[in-house]
Amino acid sequence: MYLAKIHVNYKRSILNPEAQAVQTALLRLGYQDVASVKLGKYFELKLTNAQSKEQAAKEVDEICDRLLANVNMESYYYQLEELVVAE
Amino acid sequence: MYLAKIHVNYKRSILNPEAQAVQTALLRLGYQDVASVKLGKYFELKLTNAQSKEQAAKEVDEICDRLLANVNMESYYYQLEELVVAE
Amino acid sequence: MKFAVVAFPGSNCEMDLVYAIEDVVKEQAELVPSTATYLNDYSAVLLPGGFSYGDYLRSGAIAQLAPIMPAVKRFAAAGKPVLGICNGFQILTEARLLPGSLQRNQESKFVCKVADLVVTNNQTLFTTNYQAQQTIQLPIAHGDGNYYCDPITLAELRKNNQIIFTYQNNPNGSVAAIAGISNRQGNVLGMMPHPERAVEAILGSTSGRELFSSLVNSVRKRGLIHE
Amino acid sequence: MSETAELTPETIQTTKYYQGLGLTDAEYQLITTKILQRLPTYTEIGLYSGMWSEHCSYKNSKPVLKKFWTKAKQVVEGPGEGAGIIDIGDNQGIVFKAESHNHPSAVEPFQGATTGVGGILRDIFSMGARPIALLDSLRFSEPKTAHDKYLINQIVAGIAAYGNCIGVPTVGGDTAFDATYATNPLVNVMCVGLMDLTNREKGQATGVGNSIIYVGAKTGRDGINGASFASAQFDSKHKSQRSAVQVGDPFTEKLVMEACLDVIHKHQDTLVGIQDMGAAGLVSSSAEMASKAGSGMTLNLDLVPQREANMTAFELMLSESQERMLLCINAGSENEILDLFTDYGLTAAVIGQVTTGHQYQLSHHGQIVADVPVDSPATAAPVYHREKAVPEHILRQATTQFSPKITEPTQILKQMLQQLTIASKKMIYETYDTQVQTNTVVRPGSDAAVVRIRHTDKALAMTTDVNGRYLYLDPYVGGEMAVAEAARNIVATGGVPLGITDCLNFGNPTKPDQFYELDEAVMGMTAACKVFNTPVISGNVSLNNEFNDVAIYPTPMVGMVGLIKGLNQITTQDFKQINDKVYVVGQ
Ligand SMILES: Nc1ncnc2c1ncn2[C@@H]1O[C@H](COP(=O)(O)OP(=O)(O)O)[C@@H](O)[C@H]1O
Repeated sequence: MYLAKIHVNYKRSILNPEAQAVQTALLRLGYQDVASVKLGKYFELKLTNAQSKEQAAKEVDEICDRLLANVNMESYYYQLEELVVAE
Repeated sequence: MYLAKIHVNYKRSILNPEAQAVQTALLRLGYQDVASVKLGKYFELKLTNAQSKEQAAKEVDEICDRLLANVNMESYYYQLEELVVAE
Repeated sequence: MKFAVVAFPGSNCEMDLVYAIEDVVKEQAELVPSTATYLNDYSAVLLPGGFSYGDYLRSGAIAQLAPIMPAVKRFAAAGKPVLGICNGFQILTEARLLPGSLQRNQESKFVCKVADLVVTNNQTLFTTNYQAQQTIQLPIAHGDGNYYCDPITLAELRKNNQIIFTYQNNPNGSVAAIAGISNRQGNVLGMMPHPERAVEAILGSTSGRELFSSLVNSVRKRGLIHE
Repeated sequence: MSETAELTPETIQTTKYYQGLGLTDAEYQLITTKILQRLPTYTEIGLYSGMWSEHCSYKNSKPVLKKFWTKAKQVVEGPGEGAGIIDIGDNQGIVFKAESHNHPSAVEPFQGATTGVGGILRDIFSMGARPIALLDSLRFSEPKTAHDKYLINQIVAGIAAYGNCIGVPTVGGDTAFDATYATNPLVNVMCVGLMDLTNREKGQATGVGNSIIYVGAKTGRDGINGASFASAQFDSKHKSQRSAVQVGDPFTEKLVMEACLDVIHKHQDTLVGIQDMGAAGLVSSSAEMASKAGSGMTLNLDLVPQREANMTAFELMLSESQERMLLCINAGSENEILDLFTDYGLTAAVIGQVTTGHQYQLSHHGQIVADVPVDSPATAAPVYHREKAVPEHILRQATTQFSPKITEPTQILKQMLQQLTIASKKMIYETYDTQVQTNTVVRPGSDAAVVRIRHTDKALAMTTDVNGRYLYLDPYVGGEMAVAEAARNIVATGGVPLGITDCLNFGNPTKPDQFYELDEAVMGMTAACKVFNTPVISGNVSLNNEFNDVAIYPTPMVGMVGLIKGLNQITTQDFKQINDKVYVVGQ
């Protein structure tokens, strides 16, 4: 069993209106020293069947490309952890 | 200058309809082995003025409590990295 | 002629489209579930507004993986008309049938009002009954209507006359005030405003009628019809 | 919760654990000596605490609600079911009701508001009607502090998020600002539905052997004991009340709605009864369905679809997870119905049966965890006749009229128009989808909203109104004025008033001066309702709107619907042409 920890973020060149809204709100609250705000999504998926780390990685790549990220605007990276399940 | 990497996630027991929708979609696409899906937010803030790690941590806690996390439903954790700025 | 109106779980404007077509445009319209895989019996395919799959993750992201979508892509590839309205537009961009994407409105809020639009291209299947540069009023109602594409894509859209509608007063932060675009071939149109909400005077505007009548005329003229 | 699951009946008694659940010593005694004649189990005490809360039992307001005028020619179904029904001719009925979500919204404004919308929608479609319009009646403090703004923004965003997603237009409402609502905002949502009168449904479970089917979202630990929470008053000390957060999922609700309407329209021969799981969740829906039918019922809680592991019977029965319905289906037709829900992508399960006798029995992990007379949770709650005393501030009221000296009328006019309560509410209603379903003829910004009935020449006018300040000064007259204002709005739009729903937002009924406000207001409303021929067909009570012992202004929101007989009779507020004459009508 593998645990995939996936971060999906806007690509650098793309303006994220939600991150901007957060920054504006922080300014309004008086946090002038917040120089930049990035906002992305964080997923944790548990994969029960993958037999190897490679297989798990292949599956996660596919899932990200098809669903979790819009690769027009977003990029992703992830870590895979093997979970040892006590019987 | 400090970089705060903040994860905001739903507390246990709180329904996350979005994560549920993602899991159902993955099932429909044939990824039967995805046993669970968690979905949260990930922020990166750059703080320009904090003089020490403690000060930065205090500020980040405050920002999370006031804006980034809804403490009724969400919990957060973060890492702080000192950024060395080349002059 | 017969329109297919694809209903995804969470769509909520599909009946509004059916009524507009049957009661006002006086053509046939059928609801097609998103689990169907076949669209050959129809002359045009419409993807309605709403919140398909709750718009969770990203608007349109889950819907673009629905079983009907390969058929929609084949339909579009055959040069036949596909129209996505609001959530339908979001689904078309997620499915890459149209370039760019629709982000959260600049003000972060849902906005529902009547918008003044300019018909910037009246030479498409969908717009021949409008005058060039005509100003029309159509209702908008969306939270993620902020159209984004990179500068290269924008230049291409301009070069190929793919920008079909623009806002006079940009309500959501869209690049170049874009309200609707087509694909390069001109047979796939995505737009945030709701023409089906503007087909009866009693509801405030009739500017949407010409869009449907243009479509009917074009289909008949070009022999794309399946009776 | 897991330690408390072990609480024995004796411990509950000696530690007075029930008090923490909102039951008084006398109520506990009623259960032990009269109803059960033994000590209740942990699960049983949970059932009573939920069902005997004010929210579910109306124990403090029943005697007052009896005073409402509810019977008129046009009424098909009065108060008692999920919502009332009014006949509008041509075999069509309209169903409407309002619901308050004040306490949840004070704690968690976005989700409090979304789940308020979700709850009222379920009340309407469980009657067999398709929801065609929502209205929201909001009371806030003027946005002075960051917290005021947070409450306003989040509550409005929550209403928008749910209504827009599910595709029911929010066509109207009213908003007023006053410091009295600073820590206790009012969030009242009204829904109007349209039905064929042949599709009338009841929330009942009859026919021994018929199945009880659970439908919709799985049960989690959300909002356990929310009903008693909604009925309790707030103070700054009890932060622990913050545990009752439920999350709204409008997408699931949309599926539940379409699937339930499908069952009601196309599988009527198999459907015996249907009810939503609202306050006090599974216990309230199941016990009410059985009690109304005079049947016994048994539920096997192991069969309840669960989102979380190791839930106790107490938690399963009292969870207020959203987007759930309970159906009673003829024995033998279960699979037909279960398959239908599966096709909609929904969870559904048979969890129990209608039984002979009059016991309400729950089993969990092979043990009977509750076995009580079926009527006792739903109808045996004590009814309190509270004392009534004229409030101090009314006794001390000045006898002279306040008459402002106006030297510069233009400037005063400008100042008045700047008052938030008077100013345009565009900022709010432009975030609501007002047009989906393409029937909205008059959108927000005029008097009443107008929604036409497709394929007929008829339309409905609808509005919500009340001015809490008037009621504070004179609850009887203020109550009359709330109904009268609503009627004026309907008439000004071309409609004939048909009936009202209400949300009675008041303070603490055990305080005589606050009970006075409630009682007088209802009598005033009743007097006006008779004059306008608008019976009360449904409503909702929200008491204990107090913070640190100070109550809000008495604020009985009135939601009125009227019928416009021809589309050409619709009138709007704006001036039409230069040289048109302007008349002032009335006193
Ligand atoms: N919370 C709200 N939601 C939707 N519409 C609202 C809301 N508040 C006010 N409105 C709309 O704004 C208009 C004016 O409201 P209000 O100022 O309360 O009216 P009036 O003073 O005429 O009773 C009405 O059309 C009403 O429906």
